[in-house]
Amino acid sequence: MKSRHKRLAMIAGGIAALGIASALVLNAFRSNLVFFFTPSEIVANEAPVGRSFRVGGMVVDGSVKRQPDGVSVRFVVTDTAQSIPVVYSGILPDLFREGKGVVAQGKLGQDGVFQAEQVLAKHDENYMPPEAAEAVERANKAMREAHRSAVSGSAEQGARSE
Amino acid sequence: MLEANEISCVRGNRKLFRHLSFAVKEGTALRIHGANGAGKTSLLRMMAGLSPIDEGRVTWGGRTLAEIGDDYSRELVFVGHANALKAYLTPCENLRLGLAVQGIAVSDGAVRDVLDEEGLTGVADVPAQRLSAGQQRRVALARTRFAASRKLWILDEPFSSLDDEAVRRFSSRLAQQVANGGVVVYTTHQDVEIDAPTNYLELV
Amino acid sequence: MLEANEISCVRGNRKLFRHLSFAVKEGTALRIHGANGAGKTSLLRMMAGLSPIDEGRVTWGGRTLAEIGDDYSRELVFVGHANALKAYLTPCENLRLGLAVQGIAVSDGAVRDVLDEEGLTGVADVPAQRLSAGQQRRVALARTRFAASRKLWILDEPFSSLDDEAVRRFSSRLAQQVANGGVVVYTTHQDVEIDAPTNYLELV
Amino acid sequence: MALNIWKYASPQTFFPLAGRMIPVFTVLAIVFAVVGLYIGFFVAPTDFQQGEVYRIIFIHVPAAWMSMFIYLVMAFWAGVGLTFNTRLSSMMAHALAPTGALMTFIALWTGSLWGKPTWGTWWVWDARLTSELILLFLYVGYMALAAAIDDVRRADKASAVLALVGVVNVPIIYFSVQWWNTLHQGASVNLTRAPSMAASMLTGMLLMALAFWMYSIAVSLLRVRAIIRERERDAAWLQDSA
Amino acid sequence: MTAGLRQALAAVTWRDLLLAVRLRTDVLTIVFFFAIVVSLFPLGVGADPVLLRALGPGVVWVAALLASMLALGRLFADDFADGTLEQLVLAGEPLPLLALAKVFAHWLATGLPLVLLSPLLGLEFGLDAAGLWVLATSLAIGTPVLSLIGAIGAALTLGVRGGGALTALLVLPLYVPALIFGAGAVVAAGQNMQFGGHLSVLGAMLFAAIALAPWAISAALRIALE
Amino acid sequence: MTAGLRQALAAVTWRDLLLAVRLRTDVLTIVFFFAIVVSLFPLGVGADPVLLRALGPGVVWVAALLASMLALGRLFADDFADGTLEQLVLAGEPLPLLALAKVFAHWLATGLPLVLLSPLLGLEFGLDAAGLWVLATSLAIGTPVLSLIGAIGAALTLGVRGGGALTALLVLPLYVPALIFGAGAVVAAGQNMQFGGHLSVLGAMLFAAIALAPWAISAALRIALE
Ligand code: HEM
Ligand SMILES: Nc1ncnc2c1ncn2[C@@H]1O[C@H](COP(=O)(O)OP(=O)(O)OP(=O)(O)O)[C@@H](O)[C@H]1O
Ligand SMILES: Nc1ncnc2c1ncn2[C@@H]1O[C@H](COP(=O)(O)OP(=O)(O)OP(=O)(O)O)[C@@H](O)[C@H]1O
Ligand SMILES: [Mg+2]
Ligand SMILES: [Mg+2]
Repeated sequence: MKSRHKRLAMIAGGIAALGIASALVLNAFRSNLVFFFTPSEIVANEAPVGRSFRVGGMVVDGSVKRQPDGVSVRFVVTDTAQSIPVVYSGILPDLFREGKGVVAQGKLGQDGVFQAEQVLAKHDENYMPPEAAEAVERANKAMREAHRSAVSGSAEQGARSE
Repeated sequence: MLEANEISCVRGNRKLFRHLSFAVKEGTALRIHGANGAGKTSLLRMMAGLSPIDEGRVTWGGRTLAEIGDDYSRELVFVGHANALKAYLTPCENLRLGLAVQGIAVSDGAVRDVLDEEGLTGVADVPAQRLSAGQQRRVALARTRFAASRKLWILDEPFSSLDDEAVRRFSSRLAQQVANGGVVVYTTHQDVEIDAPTNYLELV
Repeated sequence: MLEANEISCVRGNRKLFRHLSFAVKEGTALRIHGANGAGKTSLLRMMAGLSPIDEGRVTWGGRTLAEIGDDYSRELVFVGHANALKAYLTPCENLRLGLAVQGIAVSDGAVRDVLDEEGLTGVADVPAQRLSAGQQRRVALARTRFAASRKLWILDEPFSSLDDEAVRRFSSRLAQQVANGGVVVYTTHQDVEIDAPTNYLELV
Repeated sequence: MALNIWKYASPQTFFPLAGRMIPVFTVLAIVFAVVGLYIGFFVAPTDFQQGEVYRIIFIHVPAAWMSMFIYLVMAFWAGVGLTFNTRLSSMMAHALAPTGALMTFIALWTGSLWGKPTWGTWWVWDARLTSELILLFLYVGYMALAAAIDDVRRADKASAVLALVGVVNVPIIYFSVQWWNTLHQGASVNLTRAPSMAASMLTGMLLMALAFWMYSIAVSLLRVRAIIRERERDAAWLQDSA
Repeated sequence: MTAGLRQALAAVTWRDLLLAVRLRTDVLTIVFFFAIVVSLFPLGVGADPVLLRALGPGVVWVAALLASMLALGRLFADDFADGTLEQLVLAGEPLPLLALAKVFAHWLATGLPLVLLSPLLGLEFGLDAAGLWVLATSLAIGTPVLSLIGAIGAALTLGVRGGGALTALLVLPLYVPALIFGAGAVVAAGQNMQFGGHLSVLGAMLFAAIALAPWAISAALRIALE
Repeated sequence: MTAGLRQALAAVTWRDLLLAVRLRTDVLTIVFFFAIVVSLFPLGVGADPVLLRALGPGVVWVAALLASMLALGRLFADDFADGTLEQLVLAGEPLPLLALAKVFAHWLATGLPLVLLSPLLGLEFGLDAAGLWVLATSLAIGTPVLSLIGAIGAALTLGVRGGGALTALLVLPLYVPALIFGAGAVVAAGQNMQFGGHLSVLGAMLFAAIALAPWAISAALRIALE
């Protein structure tokens, strides 16, 4: 074999290896790679017990309650299909609002209540003045109502687009 | 056979040589002369394909080194200032594995025979690290014993550290290689002449 | 002045030399001959106090090396196979700091003058790493220029890699040092003679 | 820009050209920055969810974009220098690195400044943030390697190999928010769909991005000139003495 | 594959393995370092068992990463200093493949022992059987990735002063993804969760590294010799 | 102290500092290595803030230990390879003092920057002001100890074929107390407890090391040259 042929063979081998690599990556994206769970997954017992992980979802409207001790708060996080109660004691971020995205890090208690050590606000990629936001919100609400009656909740969808 | 065409070499801010051209035919040797720091080592490394040739070109059998690619190395024996011995392997292992990497398969027996002839009988199984400077050089040069079929030998100060007898032995081997149609390019500061048609190149 | 008394040297399972005795007087040189691997380097390192002397004894001015201790080093210049240059310092810095470590204070100007005389003008401020083999050897030998007052010079193959002119220059410096009452012990495989009263020691 | 450089591939001819280009890009950078900042801080409305804090966007996003873009350009020039042995390309790559590192640092810094009020934390170890931090380390590694090798040609080539190896990181940064669920928001500006951003906000942000871009070109050219001056001085010195 | 190439690859691998056997204490040092770093943590952090169980995968992986980085020092430096590297470049066979053979030998000598030792060290942190198994598997896939990436750094810093630390600076950022997915797999296994995805990504990295790293290594080696 | 000795010590120190300055990237590299290793841990261990706060002191100390160990690799190796070490031994001045000067220069170049950087890295793990201050102080006392002990190891590994494992065996047990008391002081400060005792012990180690290590180093250097 001439050195040129060897080089070609090597390149072919390299490309084959890269092909395998891509296949493996595609395979991997079918599973959860970060310790981030939606309420649906937690309800389906897919989340770890006794270890710290993250929950992501939307804070349910009207669910935020200061606890009697004055420091902790209790609220419910939903992915529109399922929801999970969360307790947290500490300072909430400014952007923590009902109806908005949130990411909480902590452990799931035996009682099914998520004990958060850290609560982070997650916002979406929309930037607009408040007036526009209101208009959009009104439109969305109408849409969501329609949607909810049509499809009875696809958990993944909810989590990803929140 | 080996031709250099208008090559130049710059190191740091020094131009070592400029527009250097020469040709070596089959069956001749080229001895490169020059004071310390003249650029002999730099030139040899360029011809071996180790350093890039920024200006001008070097050809072997009419094709540039880049065109020939890896196949050029298979016509070449290069012995540099460094001996290319692994300190913790014995001369025997060093030779056998070193040659195998270069695509030359040799048996253990053949290697031992050659080491005997090179006066290294007693130390064939001592880690190379323990050998004296001259013994190490002998092992490095012993590689050439298995490479008679390779056309081009490039040797940087092959005789350094060798004692008189070893110098005599190796220089007559070089003469023989040239007589068989090889091309030998070498430098040395020592007063050794090879008994073969020789061109001289003086670097200043 | 320097005397060896019945010293032996064993390396691995080889006895390099046994019951070796010799004496070198002030104002003479000792040249050690021997084939590759005969034990020249080993002997020089023993005399410099770098390797322990297992059998027999070496004395300087009548006292053994152990008795003299560190003061022995202050009468000594040793140049081994290695050049003792820091690759990233320039020849100028290498010389000045290297000499200071040995207790010899020299000015930058003096160093530059010497480098000029050794033909290293252009590279006095280039990292030593970049110098050619011979240029590096020259810098290593330039240390001796500031050590004329030291009585004992031990040199292992000082002429290796040097070009003819440098060999001539350094061998006449050795002759001068001997003429001034110094003791020079050296080895070389090259065909160089020092113009000074010389004893020969043949290791076999 | 690429065309110009091919034509002016030798340092000698590029040097004066760069000298003439610098003022142009400097002026452009200033103009875009002034207009962009004006729009950003006086014209663009308050955001419906973040309020005023969101205005960090006018620094953060341009810096984040440039940090990735400069890396790609740097790797490109490094690769050209490696394969075609053109001196100027390697110099371009070296000149870009500090600016790229600066942009990365600004993105990280403004990002965490922004994260505190919005997310509620300075830092989380998620994919976007981590890969951006790796980008900073790659820039630093590139510069350290180039500086550690005293032979210029070797330094050029060795650092080029590193720059090319590091390219895999850039798509990871960019797509990390899609591939993994992270705190960092997804793209607001996307070529495949309409921007999810009010027009005046978007205008301000794009103008600032242009300003950062022009600035990067200007300082890189300045640095290329410095590099050329330093490397060619040796040649001039050689000609004088030879 | 031609006979000459096969023979050259075998010789390269065999020579390095022979040297590793000759210098077995070097290999032991790496393993020892790995064990010590892992065991230092409980000392530096305190002995809370819950804390330790949470730390385990991360610490073992970080230690493996540091050990494999430490081992890089020897990969090309000796060959560079003694002239063997010149002869390798002049072997007349494709340098990327020869480099791959060297990395393979290096991994056999310094990576594999870490893999074999890891379950023992995992025990120190109270990992369960499944966790230990996944730890070893993730390291078995991950350490070759580390060796391949590290070899690029080692080759780039040949002959450069500050070699060791500079290598670390170049290589550690590139190690990060392997670390995240490797340790992630073990953590997932510890929670009885899917870890296949993590291992898939590691595997992808391995194949990508095999495809790409040899070219970078061989380019870097040639540059070092210029 | 004679003039000759003073001059020799100054020359040894100055030469090594000059070498460090010649390639200032060297120092930067050690510092970056330190920073990167510290930042790796959160990646391997996970982002749990409570866990991170507990880890902080231990991680920073272990990273400093590794960085200073990595930096030691070349302390004598270059001198050994290029023949400078022979000349040092033949300097005619007490070798323990010359060795001490070398270690001092080495610490100035590679240890001190770690000390100065440590508060910044401590911030990453959420240490408070008192913790940061104690962290820096403990490293300021501790890193010279590491350098001195490490230098013994560096000297022993020269030449001796299997030096590696022996060194690790010899040096690491001596590193461990420094780690325990160093990290311990920081942990204590974090809990508003007395940390003076820990620092005193560290100080005692420093003086003991200054008194004893130079002899061990110089003996090891002589053995290496034989
Ligand atoms: C240290 C923390 C942060 C880092 C390292 C970081 C990094 C980046 C990077 C690399 C990009 C460019 C990639 C892209 O265009 O998609 C980016 C874009 C962006 N970032 Fe960040 N970021 C950080 C924090 C934040 C925070 C806290 C916010 C807002 C609350 C934010 C908002 C944005 C926005 C709006 C974009 C533009 C997205 C687009 O339109 O493409 N970032 N960031
Ligand atoms: N960065 C640099 N700056 C200045 N000069 C340099 C630089 N790098 C190399 N050089 C010079 O290039 C030359 C290289 O010479 P080379 O090693 O080829 O010489 P040589 O003819 O083999 O000498 P010797 O007979 O001593 O072996 C030396 O003169 C050296 O000083
Ligand atoms: N462990 C060992 N086993 C066997 N032989 C050994 C061992 N260590 C050293 N030797 C031998 O000891 C000798 C040392 O020789 P030395 O270096 O003193 O020779 P030299 O006379 O300086 O030779 P040269 O002219 O080649 O420099 C060599 O012959 C070497 O093979
Ligand atoms: Mg030469
Ligand atoms: Mg000798």
